[in-house]
Amino acid sequence: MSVHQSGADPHSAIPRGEDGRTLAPFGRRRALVVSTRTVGSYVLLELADRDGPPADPGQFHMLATQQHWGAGEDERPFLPRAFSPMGSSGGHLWFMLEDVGPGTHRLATLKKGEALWVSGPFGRGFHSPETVHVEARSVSGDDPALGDRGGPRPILVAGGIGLPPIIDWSRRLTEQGTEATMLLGFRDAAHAQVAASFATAQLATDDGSAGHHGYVTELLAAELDRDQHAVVYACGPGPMLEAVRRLVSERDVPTELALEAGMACGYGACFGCVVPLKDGGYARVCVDGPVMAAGDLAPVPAH
Amino acid sequence: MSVHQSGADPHSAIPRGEDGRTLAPFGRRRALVVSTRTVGSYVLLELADRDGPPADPGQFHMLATQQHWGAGEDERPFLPRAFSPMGSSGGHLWFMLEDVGPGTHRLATLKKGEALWVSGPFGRGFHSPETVHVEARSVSGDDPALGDRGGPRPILVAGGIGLPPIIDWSRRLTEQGTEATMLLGFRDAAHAQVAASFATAQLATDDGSAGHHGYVTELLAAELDRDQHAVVYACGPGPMLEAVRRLVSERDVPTELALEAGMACGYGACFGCVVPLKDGGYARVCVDGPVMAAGDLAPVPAH
Amino acid sequence: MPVSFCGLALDHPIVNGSGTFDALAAERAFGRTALHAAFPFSAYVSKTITLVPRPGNPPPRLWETATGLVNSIGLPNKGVEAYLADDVPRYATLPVPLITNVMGATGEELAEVTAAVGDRPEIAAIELNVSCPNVATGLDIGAVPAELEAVLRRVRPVTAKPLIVKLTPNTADVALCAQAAEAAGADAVSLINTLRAVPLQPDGSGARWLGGRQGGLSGPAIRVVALAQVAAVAERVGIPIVGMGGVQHGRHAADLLSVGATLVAVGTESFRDPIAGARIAAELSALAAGA
Amino acid sequence: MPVSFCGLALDHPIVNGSGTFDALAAERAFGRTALHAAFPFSAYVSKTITLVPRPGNPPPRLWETATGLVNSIGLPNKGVEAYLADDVPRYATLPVPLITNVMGATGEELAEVTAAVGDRPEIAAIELNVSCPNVATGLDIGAVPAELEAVLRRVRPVTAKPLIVKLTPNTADVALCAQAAEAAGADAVSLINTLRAVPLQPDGSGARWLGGRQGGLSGPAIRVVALAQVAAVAERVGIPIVGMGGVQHGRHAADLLSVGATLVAVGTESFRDPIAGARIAAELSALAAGA
Ligand SMILES: Cc1cc2nc3c(=O)[nH]c(=O)nc-3n(C[C@H](O)[C@H](O)[C@H](O)COP(=O)(O)OP(=O)(O)OC[C@H]3O[C@@H](n4cnc5c(N)ncnc54)[C@H](O)[C@@H]3O)c2cc1C
Ligand SMILES: Cc1cc2nc3c(=O)[nH]c(=O)nc-3n(C[C@H](O)[C@H](O)[C@H](O)COP(=O)(O)OP(=O)(O)OC[C@H]3O[C@@H](n4cnc5c(N)ncnc54)[C@H](O)[C@@H]3O)c2cc1C
Ligand SMILES: Cc1cc2nc3c(=O)[nH]c(=O)nc-3n(C[C@H](O)[C@H](O)[C@H](O)COP(=O)(O)O)c2cc1C
Ligand SMILES: Cc1cc2nc3c(=O)[nH]c(=O)nc-3n(C[C@H](O)[C@H](O)[C@H](O)COP(=O)(O)O)c2cc1C
Ligand code: FES
Ligand code: FES
Repeated sequence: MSVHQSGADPHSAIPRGEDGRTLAPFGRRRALVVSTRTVGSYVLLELADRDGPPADPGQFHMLATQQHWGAGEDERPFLPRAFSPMGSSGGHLWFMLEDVGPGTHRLATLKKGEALWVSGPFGRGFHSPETVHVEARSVSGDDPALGDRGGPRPILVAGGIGLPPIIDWSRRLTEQGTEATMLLGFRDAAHAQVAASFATAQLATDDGSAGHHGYVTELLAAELDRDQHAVVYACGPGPMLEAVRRLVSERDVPTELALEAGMACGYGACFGCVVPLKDGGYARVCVDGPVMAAGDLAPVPAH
Repeated sequence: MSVHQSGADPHSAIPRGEDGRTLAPFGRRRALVVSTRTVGSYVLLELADRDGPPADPGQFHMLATQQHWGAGEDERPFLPRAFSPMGSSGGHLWFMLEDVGPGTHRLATLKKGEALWVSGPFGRGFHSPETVHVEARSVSGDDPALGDRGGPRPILVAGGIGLPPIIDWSRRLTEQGTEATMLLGFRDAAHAQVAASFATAQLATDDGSAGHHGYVTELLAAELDRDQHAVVYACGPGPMLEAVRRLVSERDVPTELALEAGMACGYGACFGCVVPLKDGGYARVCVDGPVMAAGDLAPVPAH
Repeated sequence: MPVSFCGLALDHPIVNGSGTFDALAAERAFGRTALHAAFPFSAYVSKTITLVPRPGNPPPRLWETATGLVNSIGLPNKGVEAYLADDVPRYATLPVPLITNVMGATGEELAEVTAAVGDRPEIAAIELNVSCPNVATGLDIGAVPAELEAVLRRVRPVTAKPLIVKLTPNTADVALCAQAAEAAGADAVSLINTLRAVPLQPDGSGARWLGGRQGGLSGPAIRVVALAQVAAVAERVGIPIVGMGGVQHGRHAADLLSVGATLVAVGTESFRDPIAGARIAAELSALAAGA
Repeated sequence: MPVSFCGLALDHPIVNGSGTFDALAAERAFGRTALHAAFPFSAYVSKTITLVPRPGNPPPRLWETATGLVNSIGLPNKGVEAYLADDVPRYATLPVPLITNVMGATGEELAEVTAAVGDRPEIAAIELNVSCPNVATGLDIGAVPAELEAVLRRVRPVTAKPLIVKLTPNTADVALCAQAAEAAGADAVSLINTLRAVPLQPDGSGARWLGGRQGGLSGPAIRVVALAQVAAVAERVGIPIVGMGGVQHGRHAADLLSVGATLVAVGTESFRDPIAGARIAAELSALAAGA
């Protein structure tokens, strides 16, 4: 595995781990809601997290509200919930949430000034296109396939609520002078609304109410037809990631998937968040991932 | 036991039980917060309870908030809580609360428009001075001791948060042309503040910061010295009720005590809310009380 | 959702847990008419009755947890004679069949109470509470399969009425106990009863809170434990099961049915909502209709 | 609040529950320096190790309840050989003593793992997880006092290190099991482990949620059950007790100590708050100072 963390901000003094990841402060800390906004089917949440470092794109935080976490209709949540920021800088974190259950519901109804418990950033984020390419091909950094553009073209694929880390990653790539191809899939136009600001992204919806009528993996297949030397980054629900995994493994495209899994702790303590590996056994999504090389994975479970 | 419920409103069609108590609608119902107000150490809560009948003074309701009941600091409350209204009419209920734990804390922080689950009115309320006298003395209704005032003088004794049912009962007595002597005991002036509107009441505080310096039972002893034919009604914490019980049993004064007990259900289902009886065994405060003849009781437990 | 249970035709699968709904007290609180018009359960299970009257435990008897209740009620009851004389005629006017729950400190005593109850035509079935401790071993009779079987072999012949054995959950393998009950001729088993629990005074003194020193945990906190035990029993016995433990919604009842229960009992939730049984029955039937 | 336990001098009474804190993963997430500087526990209990490597159960492995967690992790571990070679040297750099938790499918296997672990000077004490089911009876070895005693008599002689027996709570009378452990030479007992629990799919299909089919309930939901079991054990054995189950605050730890525990382990709460152990130790010491 690579020790290069391509998201690294060179002039920062943020503590990093041996594998380059941004380390989380030990413990949980209070953060306040700065703003909330509803866009289509999603809620955007901005937190002031003065005591936390900015996250590497693809890392995640564990969130719980300080008040009334639980005791709603079904009395959950009890444990904190994992969310990847769509951006983090200057002591602020930006999240995008979908209300799919009691935890996200509570978070989606937060009001300005309310307090959360935050821990993180946790896990391993995305790696640079060069790193992913070199790792996957087991070749050296001056592989001619890297071309003269300074590296393979990154294709970023997001399905639904998989969007936040993809946004964060695309912004970081842009900052580093790399333009990524963005392919975004949603259920319908209401969900797709949040993508309006990504003018250059290609859109697909399951019901055809916006963009391409069909799956985002169809857009990916078309892109890969056009470019043999791409590197793929994808985040989304299990079935979508599994479709991506199959496509890229058939075509042997270097790919990183940002996985989801039910989590209790977020920092490797419970062994609850596992995904099966190609060579047998399991990896913990929270410490070994959430970003993992597609080539290392067995079929991705639906949940 | 008497089947007269002296609190009865003669021109109402409210269903009453065999023992005269106002029956509760079967089930629990939603009620909305109309207003809240803090007075000294207490919170006054007004609910719109369109589907509930007015309570007999001394009856109680079980309350729980619809949202966020529990999952605070210690994650309780889980069960509803018992409260005696300080007034009920026209589909409104007035409560007075002291924040002593997670349930009362949640209720004390309710805001206008928030919803509660309400059941009740439950239990047996206060009985008329005549009834209490006749029952206690086992004499007929034309006992000469009843005097020419139409009945014995009611002395109402409240300790702290025992005030609400005492207020309700004094109002009802006044409506029926009987003026009661009111003796109110509080910890200190901050708690006594809520009694400011009862100009004619005698006040005692434990710390002497308002009214008589000492226990309200000292005021009661003095009143009983003056009047042999009084009937006593008392509500307050266990130790105070026990002091009243001893005093009135030494002097053989007909007395009703409105008891408290930890409750799970409020309607006789759990057998959890018992107080020991003089003749052995236990009575359920929620169906056999909360108002009980002092002469039937063993020493009142502290909780 | 009509259901047949031990020969009883019931309107729906929701009954009450013994000791969690007092129909006579509910008449006093809500009125007889209202209670009978909307009786929440398809059969009424009365609180545990013993041979001689018991006052129950000294207070406090209740301790609340975040999602449960610890009780130490101590089985207060007027004894079987007064129960049969005073209460049964009144329960007989309820719009649903009556199931009487009984307990005895020994097999002998249990047989005696069961026989007395078994004589009464108003009673449709008998539930045996076998959670009382054996004086010799200190273990609950119901926790030791062999002991349980021996007791039931003594009790089974004294009545022709359906016998439901209420198993204790405080055991190593509840399915072994259920098999013992089945072998001894039980017509059904019911579970779970409360989990042994000890709350302490909140003042930090370390003293026990409950007058009865220890109690039993019920409510949502034990729901997944109930599912485990009901599922384990269903895998090993053929007789019907009354499943209970933390049921609050139709979905929870459906879950117990799906792992093998025939009836579902509602206990603690009735304390929060007096008509919880009726609500849950309605939710269950809506789920069934939707499926 | 320094405390002595099985000859170990510990800074305070709060340790972690086995399998609920992975010090090596925590180094990756928080950094070695930060973790070691503020290590939350006064001793570190490592996750259960077995003779041969185990992958653990297929996902899903977690189910959340209102105040608890059901896990079906399935004891994934690299096997004792790799544990001793790779992990123990790293654990040895932690600022606190290391307690290694081991398990075996038979008494033989347990003795073998214990012997291997017992050879290592870095390991201060050994915790025996005896919750594995006996193939013959289907019951957990640890649930049957006689069987437990026989297994421990086999294991006890293989090491001179302190042996802590982690009892299963899924038994009729945990105090009998504790007595058996004491009789067989255990230096301490720890309890409670998780309560057997079965969550179902939320879709109403009745299918099981957990990849491992059944799991164990931990967290605040079981706190009063833990108090009952620790109190029952303390009344019957003289060896020290590590009490655990649902501890979230100093008050909960104090309660376990007051009914007879010498140490208190924190499990599930560490998932909600990575430094819960340190917070609870501080709260406990504040309570002690105030008392
Ligand atoms: C690394 C990572 C990053 C993520 N980033 C984001 C993000 O940026 N934005 C976002 O909206 N979401 C994100 N998620 C997903 C988010 O964490 C989940 O949607 C959230 O945890 C759901 O919690 P809930 O309480 O709302 O719903 P729950 O009901 O707890 O969870 C829904 C899922 O859990 C299952 N489930 C239902 N009941 C239970 C139960 N009792 N116990 C266990 N599982 C149950 C359901 O089958 C369903 O699939 C991320 C997840 C991970 C792991
Ligand atoms: C008939 C009746 C009428 C009442 N009327 C009023 C009223 O008008 N106004 C008013 O303010 N109050 C009234 N009360 C009292 C009120 O019901 C209690 O103050 C309330 O239930 C406390 O709940 P809590 O959650 O705030 O505090 P809790 O902490 O639940 O209760 C405080 C008491 O319970 C004990 N306790 C602590 N923890 C637990 C636990 N986990 N389980 C069980 N017990 C515990 C404590 O020792 C303490 O004494 C009345 C009570 C009764 C029975
Ligand atoms: C307050 C209370 C009293 C109970 N009394 C009895 C009883 O007398 N006999 C009995 O067999 N079970 C009794 N139980 C156990 C319940 O019938 C039921 O088995 C248990 O509460 C689990 O169900 P629940 O979680 O829905 O409450 C009682 C439970 C509670 C909470
Ligand atoms: C996710 C998880 C994994 C666990 N793994 C182990 C284990 O490997 N070995 C063991 O003896 N106990 C294990 N336990 C049990 C805990 O050590 C502890 O006994 C139990 O969780 C109760 O404590 P708690 O309520 O504080 O979590 C595990 C518990 C959890 C929640
Ligand atoms: S969430 Fe606990 S190990 Fe990953
Ligand atoms: S509160 Fe349940 S019987 Fe009185």
